[in-house]
Amino acid sequence: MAIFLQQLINGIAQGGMYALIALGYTMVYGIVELINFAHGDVFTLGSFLCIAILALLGVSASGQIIAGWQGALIALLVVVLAALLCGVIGVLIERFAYRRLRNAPRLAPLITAIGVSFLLQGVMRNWKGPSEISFPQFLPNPTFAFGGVHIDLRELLVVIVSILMMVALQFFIYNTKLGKAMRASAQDRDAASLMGINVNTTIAWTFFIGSALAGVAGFISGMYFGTTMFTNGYQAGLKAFTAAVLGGIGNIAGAMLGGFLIGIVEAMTAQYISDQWTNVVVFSILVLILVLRPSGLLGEQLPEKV
Amino acid sequence: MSAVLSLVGVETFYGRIQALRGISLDVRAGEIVALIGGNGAGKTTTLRTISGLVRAAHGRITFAGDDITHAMPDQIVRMGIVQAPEGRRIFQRMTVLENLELGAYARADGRSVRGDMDDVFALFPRLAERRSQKGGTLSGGEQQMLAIGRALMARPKILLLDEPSLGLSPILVETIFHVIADINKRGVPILLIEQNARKALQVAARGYVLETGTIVKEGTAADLLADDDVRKAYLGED
Amino acid sequence: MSAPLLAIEGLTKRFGGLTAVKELTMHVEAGSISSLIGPNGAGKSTVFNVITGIYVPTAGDIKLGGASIVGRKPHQVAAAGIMRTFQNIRLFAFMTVLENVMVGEQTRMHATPLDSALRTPRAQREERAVSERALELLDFVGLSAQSEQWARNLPYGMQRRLEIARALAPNPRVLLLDEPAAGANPVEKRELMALVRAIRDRGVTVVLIEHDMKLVMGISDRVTVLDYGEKISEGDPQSVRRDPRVIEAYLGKGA
Amino acid sequence: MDARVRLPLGLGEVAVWQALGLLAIVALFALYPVIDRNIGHVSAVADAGYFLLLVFGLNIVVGFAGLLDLGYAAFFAIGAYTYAMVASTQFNLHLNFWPMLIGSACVAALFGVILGFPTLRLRGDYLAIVTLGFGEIVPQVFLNLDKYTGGPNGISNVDQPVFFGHAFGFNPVPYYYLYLVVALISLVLLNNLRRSRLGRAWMAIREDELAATHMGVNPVTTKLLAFAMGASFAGLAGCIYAAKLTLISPDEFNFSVSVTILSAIVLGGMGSLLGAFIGGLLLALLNFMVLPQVTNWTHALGTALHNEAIQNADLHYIIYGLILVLVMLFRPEGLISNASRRAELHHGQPATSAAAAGVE
Amino acid sequence: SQQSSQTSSSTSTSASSAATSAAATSGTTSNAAGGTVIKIGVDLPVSGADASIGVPTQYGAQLAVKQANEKHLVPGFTFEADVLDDAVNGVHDPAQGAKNIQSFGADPAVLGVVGPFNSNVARAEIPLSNSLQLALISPSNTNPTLTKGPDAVAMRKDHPDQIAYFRVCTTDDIQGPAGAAYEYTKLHVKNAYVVDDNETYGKGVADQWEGAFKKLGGTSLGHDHITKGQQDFHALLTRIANTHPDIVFFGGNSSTGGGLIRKQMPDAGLGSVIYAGADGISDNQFLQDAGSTADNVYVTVASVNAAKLPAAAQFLKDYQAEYNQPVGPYSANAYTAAMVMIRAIGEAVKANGGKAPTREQVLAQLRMTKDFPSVIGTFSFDANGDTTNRIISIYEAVKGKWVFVTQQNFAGSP
Ligand SMILES: Nc1ncnc2c1ncn2[C@@H]1O[C@H](COP(=O)(O)OP(=O)(O)OP(=O)(O)O)[C@@H](O)[C@H]1O
Ligand SMILES: Nc1ncnc2c1ncn2[C@@H]1O[C@H](COP(=O)(O)OP(=O)(O)OP(=O)(O)O)[C@@H](O)[C@H]1O
Ligand SMILES: [Mg+2]
Ligand SMILES: [Mg+2]
Repeated sequence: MAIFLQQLINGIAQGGMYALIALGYTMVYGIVELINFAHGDVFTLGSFLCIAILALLGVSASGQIIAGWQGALIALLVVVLAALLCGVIGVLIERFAYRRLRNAPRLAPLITAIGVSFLLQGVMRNWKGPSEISFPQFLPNPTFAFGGVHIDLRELLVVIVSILMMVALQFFIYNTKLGKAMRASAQDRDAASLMGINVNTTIAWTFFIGSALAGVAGFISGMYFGTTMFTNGYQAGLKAFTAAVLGGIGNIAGAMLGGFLIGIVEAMTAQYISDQWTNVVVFSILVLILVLRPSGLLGEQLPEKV
Repeated sequence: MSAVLSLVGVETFYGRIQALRGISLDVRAGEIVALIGGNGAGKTTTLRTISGLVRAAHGRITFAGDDITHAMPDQIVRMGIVQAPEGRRIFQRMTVLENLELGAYARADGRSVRGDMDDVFALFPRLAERRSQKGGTLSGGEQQMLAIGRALMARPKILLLDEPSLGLSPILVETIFHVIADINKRGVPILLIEQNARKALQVAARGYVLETGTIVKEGTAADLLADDDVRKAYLGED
Repeated sequence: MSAPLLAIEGLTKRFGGLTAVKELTMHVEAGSISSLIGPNGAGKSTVFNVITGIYVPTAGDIKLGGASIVGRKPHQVAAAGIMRTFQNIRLFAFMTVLENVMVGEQTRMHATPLDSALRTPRAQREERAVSERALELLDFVGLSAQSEQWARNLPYGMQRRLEIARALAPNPRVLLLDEPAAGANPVEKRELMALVRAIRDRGVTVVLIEHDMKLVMGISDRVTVLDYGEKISEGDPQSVRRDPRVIEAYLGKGA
Repeated sequence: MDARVRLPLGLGEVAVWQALGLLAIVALFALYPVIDRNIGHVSAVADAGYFLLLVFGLNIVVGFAGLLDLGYAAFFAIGAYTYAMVASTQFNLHLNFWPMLIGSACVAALFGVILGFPTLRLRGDYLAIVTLGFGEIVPQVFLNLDKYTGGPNGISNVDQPVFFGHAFGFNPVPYYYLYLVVALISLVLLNNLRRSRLGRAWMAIREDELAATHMGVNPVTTKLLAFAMGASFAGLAGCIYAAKLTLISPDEFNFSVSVTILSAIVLGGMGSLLGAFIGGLLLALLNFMVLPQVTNWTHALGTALHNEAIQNADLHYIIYGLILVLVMLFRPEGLISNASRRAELHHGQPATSAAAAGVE
Repeated sequence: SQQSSQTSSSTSTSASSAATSAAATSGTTSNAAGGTVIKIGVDLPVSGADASIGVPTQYGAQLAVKQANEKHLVPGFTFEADVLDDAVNGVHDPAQGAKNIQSFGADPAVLGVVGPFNSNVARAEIPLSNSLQLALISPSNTNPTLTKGPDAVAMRKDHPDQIAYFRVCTTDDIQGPAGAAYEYTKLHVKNAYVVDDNETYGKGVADQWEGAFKKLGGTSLGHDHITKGQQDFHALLTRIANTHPDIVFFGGNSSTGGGLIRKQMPDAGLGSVIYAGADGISDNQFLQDAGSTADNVYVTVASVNAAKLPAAAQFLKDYQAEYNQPVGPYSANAYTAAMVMIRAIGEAVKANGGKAPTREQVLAQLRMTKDFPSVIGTFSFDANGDTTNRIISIYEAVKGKWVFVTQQNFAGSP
């Protein structure tokens, strides 16, 4: 039982990671119906930027621990800066790589997204080299044990941040004017502009928020794993994207649910089957769920009305 | 009376296809202007050009003295030029209520939105019954009502209507034309596109006839109703 | 009286709590033009959607030539001989006008994928026959000059006619037209009336949803009126037009 | 400019300049191994052959039928493993190459149907993600079932073809001509298909599935045929690939392979056969010949200049990414496409928003 | 290389036509090259993620070529390193490797190739190099099946008796058991959990280690394979922790998770458990990734302790001076591979009366390599093309550094 609970915690922590990235995916997808393949790389870039910002602040990978409010302050500063930078980068990507293609055939922006993904990977590769790079572990990481089960601060952080982000995003999309503008732009851009919505600005905001979330995820992931690498965004992005689809693309809570589900399935597979089958099991469950619910777990299924 | 909205020599292209070949028209304060013409004449394109959804390649569009030729669609809406577009274009995955709320998106006065919504429901009781149904599952006519209601929610300074009676039952067609007259009585000028040219010219003060991107006739509604060519081509009389 | 070609018996369709169609019974005689009218949201399109297999009826039966077609998939309904047009035009936008019509002939064709890939003489013969017939149909609806254009580039009125040609392609027994005259001006409406009559004269039974009373009254052999999903009146155009319930719910005093 | 010629084999009508270009290209292809005596280059160009077959196959699924498949490499893997398992020391079966060419195509097609089945109800990007899932599952299964597939080692010593007593060996030239012949035959068959009953059914499904079914198109068989036929090309490609390399291993069939094939289709022009051909060829040459050189050049340059930054630079990803982005930005409809479509795409708003999507 | 074309075309195998078409151009090429340039092909993954290990390896080979020229090791000839990348889209690719060998084969000036790095690339290249009779010396392939057993024989089907593939590092059937023996007997661990990266090398060495460990009397509590690209090992480690091992053995590379697993072990309560691996994690990358957890870690390296050889010290200095960075784990091997190649070419030139030798002549010399003194120790090639230098060194990670523990010579073992 303890082992099951422990794996559940492992799964939820890893799932929270996926969920955080998935939120950005689902957000962008929900608004522009684009599988933003570059999103995973923006996430990795977020980690890279955090490392650079920490270096500027004099925090290096040497393993020094900065406890108390100072550590918290630094963490906050780094997260905010990384989120802002990633947000801006997201906006730039949209402006230069996607905007021109809004009315192009659907697959054209998909291919530019893949191109941008390669481009970002190339930039990161040349910036920090081709191997794993260390992420400074400057926060203390106390462990809390309950019975045979333990959870540490980093794991708590992942879960709490991802849930907070989801709630905030959900509130934002459904209860603010900009959120409504986003949903309207998602469904019919021309009609949205006829409502007085500035579609370009709205989409730019979407990318800003989605990419800023990737920046936050980049920080959390760096703290959690302690390393990062220029190709990390690929695998993480893939899983996050799967999470988003599993939950129902465009659905914020769904992305969250999908992320946790995948994380838990991975952990349970590693425990009760074998680590090498995790991807097979995850994707098989994905297929199964989509066969039963073609619009994902929480995705709304609009009946065809003709 | 001076023109509120005026188009001078407007030309619009879709790629290499020229849809408008130099359109000049005016809508003056407080009047209903009908725009009639056959399929593909360029009526819709004219409205899309005014709203900034497509760009005029040549010519000038002014509203209340301001040049809006190069303004963005959302700016144009904020100035009070509101359109109920062809094909309804309602937000499919949003409820009737949300659609109406979005109609009021550009309005600064948030307070009176509720009241206006009640007015719309009074106009189209059917919408009230369907208020939390998703737009995409409404019947064709219900969607049309929603599109018009949504435009009214913006409290337009000028209203552009693209075939508002399309797909409506005979009773509702009557209602719609009453609504159009009502709105106009409150001082809102209206540019109206209708296939039902007779009805349109009956409520309108003036009209323009569009053929293949050019205005071939203009005049008072009464003159046009009496015009032989118009009667033959658009009123279906022999 | 001969058995009706298309018989709708006690049809009910509910969407969640909403009953869109309620115990509708409607018989369509072979070779007739029938109209289905009623206020917006009365359930007319829903009836078409149930007939063509988009929705499974909540209750009731639909028979074509005596055989029930309930539960069949849309393509099976098409193969059985019922074709339709859509209230919101649904053409194959990036296919040519001719190809659009040729898609309509799917159910009449026999070429196997292997025939097609190898262009066997049989496949070539069939292909030629089908395209000739498609051209003939385009000529029939007055679109032969546009046959090589992309469907999406046609003006609205032509798109409507193309939809009709496409639906006629397999020589259906029944043609369902959902508001074919929407967006047409009076002149075009008159042309459309002539077209619908000509279709009937080709031996196709027509069921029409339409809000234009002049058109409906002008060409229908029989009119059925729905309101809130229920049949409130039925009969020849004259009697329906005078039915006070119809006037109140649908036509209005002005009509 | 406007003069047009009718091509043989039912390939349709093209402008004179296009026909001349085509002729020159065909001649170039026929003579290439004679012109370029570098066996490595010939080998790379021959490998463009398997890539082209993959592009043709995926073009059926994505270009013709509009089903976005992000895991197409799975069928390539299935084709390659099929041949490698029955024509090597793995089970000591050593079946003959030529019947297995068809055999691999059939096995892949069968899997096309099996994997296509669960996707039938799925729309748009849900379909994409499920296929992507298959693309992840299949190589992983080959990797994990090491008793049958050699696991991470893959299967080596795959038999090479013998043509009327003439062994292909490691010489890329016969493979080159084999690919050329298969590709040309495919091109003709595909062109026939595209303008047939089935081809129109695919396109109708692509444009509007609901309307298509009401016109009598059976969505199930139509889609499954697209998956099966698309997969069969991957099976062919996999079989020749395994024979030419004499080795297969599970990591050659990853997502980036699927993505590269897809990019080639979109780059060339969705749904256009000529586009698929050109896009496939260009991307294959870029990936197999040009980009592998780029790294060497930068390294050499850096070493020559004693500049560590240049020496350690890796422009591979950057160049590849830029090419994808720029081509799409300036030719969103692909290199080869219908002129009328291009005009609209750059300007007007589509009449219905769904119509804008190549894939719904 | 005139003669090279003759011998090539005289081979009656299936490769003959390939070789012939290459030979047809060889006359002009070799004249244009002046007959004095001899190329040594270098085939390694030098882009993408593999570059971190591929590029320093490439530099090792290039340094050898440079020094050979400076020292005029083969009078009358200058050497050139011709580098080809075998990575496609950033991942080492067997097909690309095969193409590269064919490219080298078509260039008559290329008399031998240093490479490849990865075992699956080797599988694609060995049959080709054998068919073309073009010498191939790998700096890093340790998978035993490449040279031994039925698989290896099948790969040499064109010239079964004429070995063309060599390697300067010993094989995992030596390395794995050597590590197992050390850890079992010296570290007194009895219960092991084995993890590998499910790649040719990683799984191979893990299997060898596990087999030997069990033979010695140890218990294997489990053997898991991780998934490519995996970053989170908490679930796996929780499962491992539940079996209470004394040692976790990892078969794989730092780039496939070697350091990350170690780093996450304390999270699962495995912080004090011994961690062991082979040469794949014997690099600085591992130390960096594992950070403060890089303690209690033991690795085997399939070569002598370079610090004990004066030649090696000089090599390290030269490398640092030339490339301004520390050597990679396989730089010295690549350097050695190129040097042994150059030596063989030199001998072949001598045997050929000062004229450029054929590839066969170079191969003949390589097969005869005996007691070659190199920066990784003195070695010969055995009948399979394997090095006789079967010295395994054991290193321990101490305070962020690899510290040499011991070394053992397995010469004479099978
Ligand atoms: N997105 C587009 N791309 C290309 N051509 C277009 C586009 N939209 C409209 N057109 C063309 O422009 C011309 C004018 O079309 P428009 O829609 O303005 O006509 P309309 O008068 O509104 O016709 P209708 O009565 O059918 O609504 C037509 O020839 C039409 O085919
Ligand atoms: N899929 C659905 N889900 C929920 N409600 C639906 C659905 N389809 C139709 N309805 C509702 O059922 C009722 C009947 O719709 P239907 O489209 O059949 O009307 P109609 O008679 O064709 O009207 P119109 O003349 O306006 O086209 C409407 O009130 C509509 O909102
Ligand atoms: Mg219009
Ligand atoms: Mg309807």
